[in-house]
Amino acid sequence: MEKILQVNDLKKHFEIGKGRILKAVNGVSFYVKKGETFGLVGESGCGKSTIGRTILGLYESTDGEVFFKGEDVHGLNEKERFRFYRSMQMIFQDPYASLNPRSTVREIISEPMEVHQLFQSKKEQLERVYELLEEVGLNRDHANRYPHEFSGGQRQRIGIARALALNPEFIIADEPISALDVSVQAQVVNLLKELQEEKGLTFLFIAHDLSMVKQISDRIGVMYLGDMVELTESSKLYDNPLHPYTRALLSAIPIPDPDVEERRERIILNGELPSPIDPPSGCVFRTRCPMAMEVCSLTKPSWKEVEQDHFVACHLYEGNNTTKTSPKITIASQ
Amino acid sequence: MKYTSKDSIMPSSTNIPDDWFEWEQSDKAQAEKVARPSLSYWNDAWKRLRKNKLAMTGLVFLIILIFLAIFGPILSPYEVNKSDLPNQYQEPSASHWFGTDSHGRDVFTRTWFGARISLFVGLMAALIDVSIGIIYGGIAGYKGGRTDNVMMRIIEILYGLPYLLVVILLLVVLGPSLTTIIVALTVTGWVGMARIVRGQVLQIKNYEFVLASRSFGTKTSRIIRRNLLPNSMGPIIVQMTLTVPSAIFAEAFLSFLGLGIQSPYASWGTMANDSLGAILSGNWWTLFFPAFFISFTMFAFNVLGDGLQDALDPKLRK
Amino acid sequence: MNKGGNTVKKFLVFLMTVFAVFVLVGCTATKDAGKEPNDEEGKDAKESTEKILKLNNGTEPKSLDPSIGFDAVSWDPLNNLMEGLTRLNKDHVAEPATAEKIDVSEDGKTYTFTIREDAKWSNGDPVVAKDFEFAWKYMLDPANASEAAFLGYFIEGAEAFNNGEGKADDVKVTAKDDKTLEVVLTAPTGFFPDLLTNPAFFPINHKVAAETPDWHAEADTFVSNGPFKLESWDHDVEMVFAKNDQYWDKGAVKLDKVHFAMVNDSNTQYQMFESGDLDTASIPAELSDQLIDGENVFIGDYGGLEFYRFNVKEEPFQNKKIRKAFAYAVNRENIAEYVVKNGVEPAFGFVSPGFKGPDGKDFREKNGDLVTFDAEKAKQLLEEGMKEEGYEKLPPITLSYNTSDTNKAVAEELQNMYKETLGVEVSLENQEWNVFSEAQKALELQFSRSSFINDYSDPINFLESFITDSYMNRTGFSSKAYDELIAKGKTESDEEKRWEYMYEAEKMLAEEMIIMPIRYYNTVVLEAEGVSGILRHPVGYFDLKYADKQN
Amino acid sequence: MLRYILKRLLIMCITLWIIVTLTFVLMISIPGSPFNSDQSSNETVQANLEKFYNLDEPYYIQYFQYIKSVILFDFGPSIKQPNQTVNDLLGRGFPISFELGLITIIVAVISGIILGVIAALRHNGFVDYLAMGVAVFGISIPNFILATLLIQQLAVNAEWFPVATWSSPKHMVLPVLALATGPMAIIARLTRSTMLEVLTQDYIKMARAKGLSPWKIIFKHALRNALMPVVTIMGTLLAGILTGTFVIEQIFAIPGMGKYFVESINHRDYPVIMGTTVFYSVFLIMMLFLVDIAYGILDPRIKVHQKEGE
Amino acid sequence: MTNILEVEDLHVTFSTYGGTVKAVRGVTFSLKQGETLAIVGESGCGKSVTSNAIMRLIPNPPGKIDKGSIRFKGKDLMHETEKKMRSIRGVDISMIFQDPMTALNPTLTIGSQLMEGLREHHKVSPDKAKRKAIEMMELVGISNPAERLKQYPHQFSGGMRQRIVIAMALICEPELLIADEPTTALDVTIQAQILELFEKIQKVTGVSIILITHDLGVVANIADRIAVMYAGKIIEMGEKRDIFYRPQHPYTKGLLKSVPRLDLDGEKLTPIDGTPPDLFSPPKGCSFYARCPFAMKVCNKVYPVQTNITDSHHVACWLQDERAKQLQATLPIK
Repeated sequence: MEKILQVNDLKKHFEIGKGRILKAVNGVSFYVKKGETFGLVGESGCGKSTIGRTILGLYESTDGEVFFKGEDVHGLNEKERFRFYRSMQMIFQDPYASLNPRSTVREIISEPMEVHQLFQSKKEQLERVYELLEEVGLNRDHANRYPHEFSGGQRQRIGIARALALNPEFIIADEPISALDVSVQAQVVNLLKELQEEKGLTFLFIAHDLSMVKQISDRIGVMYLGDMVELTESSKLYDNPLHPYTRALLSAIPIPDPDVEERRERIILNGELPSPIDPPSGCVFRTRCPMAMEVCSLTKPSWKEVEQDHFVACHLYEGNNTTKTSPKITIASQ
Repeated sequence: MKYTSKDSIMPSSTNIPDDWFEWEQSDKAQAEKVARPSLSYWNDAWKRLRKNKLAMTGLVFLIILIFLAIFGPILSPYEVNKSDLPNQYQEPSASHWFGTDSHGRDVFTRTWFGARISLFVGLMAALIDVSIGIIYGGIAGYKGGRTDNVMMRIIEILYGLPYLLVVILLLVVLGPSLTTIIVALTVTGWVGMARIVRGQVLQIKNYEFVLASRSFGTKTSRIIRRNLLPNSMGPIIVQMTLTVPSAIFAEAFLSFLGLGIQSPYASWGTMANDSLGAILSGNWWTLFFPAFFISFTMFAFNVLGDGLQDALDPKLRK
Repeated sequence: MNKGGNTVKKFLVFLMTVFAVFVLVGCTATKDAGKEPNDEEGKDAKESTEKILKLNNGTEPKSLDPSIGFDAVSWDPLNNLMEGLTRLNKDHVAEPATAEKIDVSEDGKTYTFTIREDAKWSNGDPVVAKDFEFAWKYMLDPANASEAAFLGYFIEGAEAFNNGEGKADDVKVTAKDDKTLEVVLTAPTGFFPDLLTNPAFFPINHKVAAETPDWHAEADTFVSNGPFKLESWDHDVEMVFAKNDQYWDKGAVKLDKVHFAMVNDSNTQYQMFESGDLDTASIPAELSDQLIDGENVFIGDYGGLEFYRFNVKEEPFQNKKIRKAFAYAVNRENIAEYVVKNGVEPAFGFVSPGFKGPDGKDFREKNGDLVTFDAEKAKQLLEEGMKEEGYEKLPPITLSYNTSDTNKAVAEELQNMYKETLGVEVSLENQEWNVFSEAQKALELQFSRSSFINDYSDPINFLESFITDSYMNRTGFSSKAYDELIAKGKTESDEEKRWEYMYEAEKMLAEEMIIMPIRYYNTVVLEAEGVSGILRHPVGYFDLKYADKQN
Repeated sequence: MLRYILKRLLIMCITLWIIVTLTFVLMISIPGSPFNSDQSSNETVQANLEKFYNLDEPYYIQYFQYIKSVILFDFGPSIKQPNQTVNDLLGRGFPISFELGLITIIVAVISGIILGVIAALRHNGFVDYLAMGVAVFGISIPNFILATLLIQQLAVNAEWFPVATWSSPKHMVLPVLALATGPMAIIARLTRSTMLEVLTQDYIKMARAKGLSPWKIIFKHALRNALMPVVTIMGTLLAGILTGTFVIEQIFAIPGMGKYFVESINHRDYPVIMGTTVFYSVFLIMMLFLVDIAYGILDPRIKVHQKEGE
Repeated sequence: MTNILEVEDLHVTFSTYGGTVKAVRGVTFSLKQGETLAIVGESGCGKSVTSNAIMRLIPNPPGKIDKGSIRFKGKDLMHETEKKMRSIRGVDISMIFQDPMTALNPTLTIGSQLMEGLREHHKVSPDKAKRKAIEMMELVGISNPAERLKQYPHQFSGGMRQRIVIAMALICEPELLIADEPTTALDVTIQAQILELFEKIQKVTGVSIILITHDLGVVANIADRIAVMYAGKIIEMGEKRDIFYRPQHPYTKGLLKSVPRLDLDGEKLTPIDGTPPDLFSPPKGCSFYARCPFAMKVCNKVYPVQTNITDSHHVACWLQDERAKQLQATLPIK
């Protein structure tokens, strides 16, 4: 399948004064195929949202390339960039903060259309707003209401309608469900799925919740502290997680089944995420890794395809160690 | 446990007709219904404000004040500046409701002429403060970083300059007039507003909806116009309600320094200042009425401002 | 919510009551404002046998260096600390003081002063002629930039020295010996002894000044030769004078101490008087009606005039008749009585009352009323004037005054009067003093407020202001005839004649009406019970030499 | 930290330089001279005076003289009071004004905070309205009216306090009262609104859930946070009080420096104008700087040297 | 075992500008000594209000406990004086809030915030308080406690802060701990740590816990009993396994189906459509009526009576009515 988006060694560093640099994204490469959903997971502060924003150009990248349909996105001139927004859109995390509280739903949804002057007449534009509202499961009565009158799930659907307004091919969904109640999360995820089928959309789905990402994604990349640590197809990631961080992440997710839960052994990670201003040397995960070796602090593990379509960056899989299955490791439960 | 007795609860259900136990088509629209009546931000704010008795008192008072400023002098048979020396310092009476002043002029008439000037000065100063403040604060806040830093230093410099020197220079350059007073009041008056707008913009520009707007290529000017300003409006309006009375007040202070409104016209400030000796002499009415209306206007604007602050504060909205 | 509404109502009522009570009590409680100073103060004073008079100097004196302190706030203290060759007596006439004897030469140009043997400085040094020579030359030295220097121009060589063309040695002030001072004037000057009462001509202890050039800056180095000495000087706060035991006439001095406070707010100083913190006070204008007729009020002349200058270079005041019309349209009695108050006299002439001529008559009385309120005449004059100039309508007129409450009140009243009597709309403009004063000097103002306070006790002091090119002219007026009259008025040695010239000069002013008198200044002082003997001269400074305070 | 302070100092110097320059330009552009008075005078005298004070020099030389005097902090003698140098005047007046200002600000802060806290705790109740009424009243009444009123009522009529001057604690009561009312009102309102906001914070709920006494919650948890905005306005408030002392010092005959702000300008006493302006600006800038540091101390989240980038 | 807490027919309302919100509309439940009760429900269902009401921490105005009784160890808390309540708060009943970022006072050191509760209630010496604080810090797994007592909240990460909040809640050794969404704001790996910590603490101290959450997965492991709340009422309550394996209420069922399960493949999420009702004007009948796939006429008209499936399993749903059971054959949705 066609690679609609290709990200090569993307870096985004923020200067936070006095020459200190926050390395939010530190050399990440991946691609997204047309029509698929690529999931990007990791804990807060791992740089996943920064990637999304950098791809769209809300942040200037420090280094690396982003190709969208073969075109270098960051090399676009102003006019081309303006057109580029029509093919790539974004859904935001916080349904409360991402809608202008002083605008009606209609104004919010029609804003991108107005900016891009999609319609000549107000009437056509309004029709389109109604259409979009219905597409996301709301109705036209809602058009003249204000965001604060809606529940979180409804607001997020308004945000989706806005993202769809320009008929984009590619949508970056930046943690669209993490601020929602569990029961509502499913609504939004299902809606996104339906829209994808209907319109052939491509999603970059950013989340910290692996279980939901698994539901929706075809392939998943796992990030930790600005680095991509593992990337593979969704099912493979669950069946055969290679990176210790991925495993810890998977084991941490609660399963709504008391019996399963009781049997389950959890890998409890020690400590907290280190500061991205002063990340650990070598492998960034080593400070919390239950299997850290000496080499981990010395060199950064390379980004390696250990089996087809399964990439990982971990010293456990360096050199001859590239077996199909993961090495037997005993995890000391805390 | 209170849940034990099954019988104690069940009987009620036996009263229910059997045919109520029938499937009903679930209505999707019903499930998405938004029950609350639709209210725009301003409608809602107005509703809140109306419930605030104190703020409404302030508002009503201001309306009466404006009404009187317009029609008050018409009610009076006296000319505003016509002096009648032998009749000076008449106590309030049926013929002179607020008494007469040192020139024998009718204090009632002068009070409402003074109201016109005071309110005009206050409103104009507030308007100018708002305009400059929005532009200055908006730019400083939106650009941020070095620009912001330099712009804030300029404000510091403005504070450091001897204000009186500036005012005198203004008087020399522009000549004494209403315009000069308004300019003198706004020379540093806009700073407070600029700070507020800057603070608001600094905060709001990081909100996701601004990012969202940028995410489809919206131009900066439109973002400021459509996103930043409407959301800063609450504090701006509140600040404005506070600027009006403080401008009226500052004008009174200028008149204490002798830089007030041109004679023979008087603002409340000059009237009060001219009659300061009334505290000693017992001609209380010459001081009381202008001072009372300054104070009450301050009061009215302030309670209205406080009320608006509550009414416009998005934090109280859920 | 209902409850809330009630509280609001209650609160509003409360607020209004508080406000009303505050202001009402504040104002009405003082209807008896003229009450006696309270007794407590008297008790305090009884405890000590010292007689201490508590006065207010308003502000810190500019300087107690007699050559530099050229303003009222310096003169008052200086006149009581020091003494010149002459001193004004109880009838406001200059008589020998430090000088025992004054000899005038035939031509009236050379004065020889003999200084008292017993004249001493407060440090015990004798007062010598050299002290005067030193002081006067010090004043005239351009390097010292004395504002009073021009007063010395009557002395030969003084002007040249002061403007940098001459030398100190050429100034004809000579200490012939310790007790003899000879002064040669450029022309006979009948009022020279009067002039000498000005602190600018006070002596400086030249020995002390040689040792301590800043002798006058602090109390501990200050030496005086007058009735009092400077005991302490807390800058900006208070000066304390004590009786000077070295003073030649110390027997006449009754007070032991004088405290000068520096309170620059007319309400406050009155309130301090009321509370007994001050023994004298001026009357705030608002209280005038209640207080002016009290027994404890001293009202006296004060040599000065408030007037308005017409700018004769600007339309329409190039026309004499229009100027006169404006002068006749003013009801000065009303302004004095209702606006300025405090017992001031309306000015129907230019030279203020209080100058006695050689015949013992007051200048003012002798020369009579020169301008009055006459609406008909004013209207007629205006009509004529306008016809002369061919005006259909008067050009716009702006009346300017320097910012002050009283000036404003007067200006507003003038505006009213012009509208009423002449039907002329005059617009008002107030300016900050310095701006105003510059503009007036530069003849940029059309019709502007002025005042004149005499520096010495002679009408010429005022009249000479309006000679051509005088620094004080500021009207654009220039008349050879007037200049000549003034020149004669200054140099004529026959006093009778000299006064005639001055009468004529004043009449000429009235005829030309380049300035329009409003009112004379006066001195109105509240004096606490028991205070007596304070001399208040029409010109300048008060004298505490004979003052007393009974308890 | 040291680097930060040095940087701030450099910025202060630049700010000060601009202020000095602008003040100079203002001074020479307004008409008038220090020697205008109703007293008689003549040209020679005026010329001598101008020469004496170097006012006959070209402007650029005068400008450099001022710059020099600012650097040396020596402004020479006052023109109005030639026996006094500007430094004498400031050295005498400032301690008194500072004392008055300091007592005022202490009174205003303490009473303002108490009023604000009480109002916030009784939000929308009678006490709230009362406290805010007092506060609004405080803002509403011009201090020159208040001062005269206080003297008349409490000094002359009631004889509780002396009328004027500045010599004993008793003398301080009325001027402080007159001067503190306005700032007190401002602080009270500010405290109330931030207090209301702070009281809704989770950590207050947490403190209540811990069973802490209301006083402990208010003083330890709420007030400290509610005071931040009060601290931020403190710099400008103090500067305002310092200039506002003009009126009060005049009315109460307090020998502070307040009068120089106005009188030096009225008299065109150039050295004093420059001296007070520089002194005031330095004071103000230092205050703003101290406020920044105080802010950093009160709020551990803010490291002072990080603040510029906010 | 004795009931440590009994809540009966609790009603809480909030008066706002927009009208009166009936946040809790008759909640009844009890808690046994040493037990963990989970209260599950979507945001706005009244679960937090219920917990605040137990602590008598409803801000009044605008909130008000209209009626009901709260008995803690037999004492009626509803009628205790405020002073008495203060001696109960933190000592007998403690509370943990949702957002650890805001629950700590940013201007006070951790140490002083930890110790103040202890010093307030037990009047211990500063030294002793410090020792106890260090002990608690160790208990919740913070290394270097003596050092860290001097630090400020902003110097801690979110997970650490939540541990501190827990330590704070436990320092006076309360018998009941109310945890209001203690993990919602945290990353999954941290959530796992915190849940682990709860289990440990209960083992060590025997404290009874009320855990409030919107995530059924979270409670599968930790809870003994579960109460499901919807629109201000408990609609189903039972032992953990009753709720997970034998849910009776359509809402409970929906909730379970809308949560993705990591351990199962290919299962499609079934979201609960729609949005919870506005509590300004709660419906007369069953509040779930509008979203219920099994809604009957009666549901809109009369609030369902409580049915006790077993002694410990109760549900409020008309489907339990005999007459409804006859309808089962004609289920509208399979």
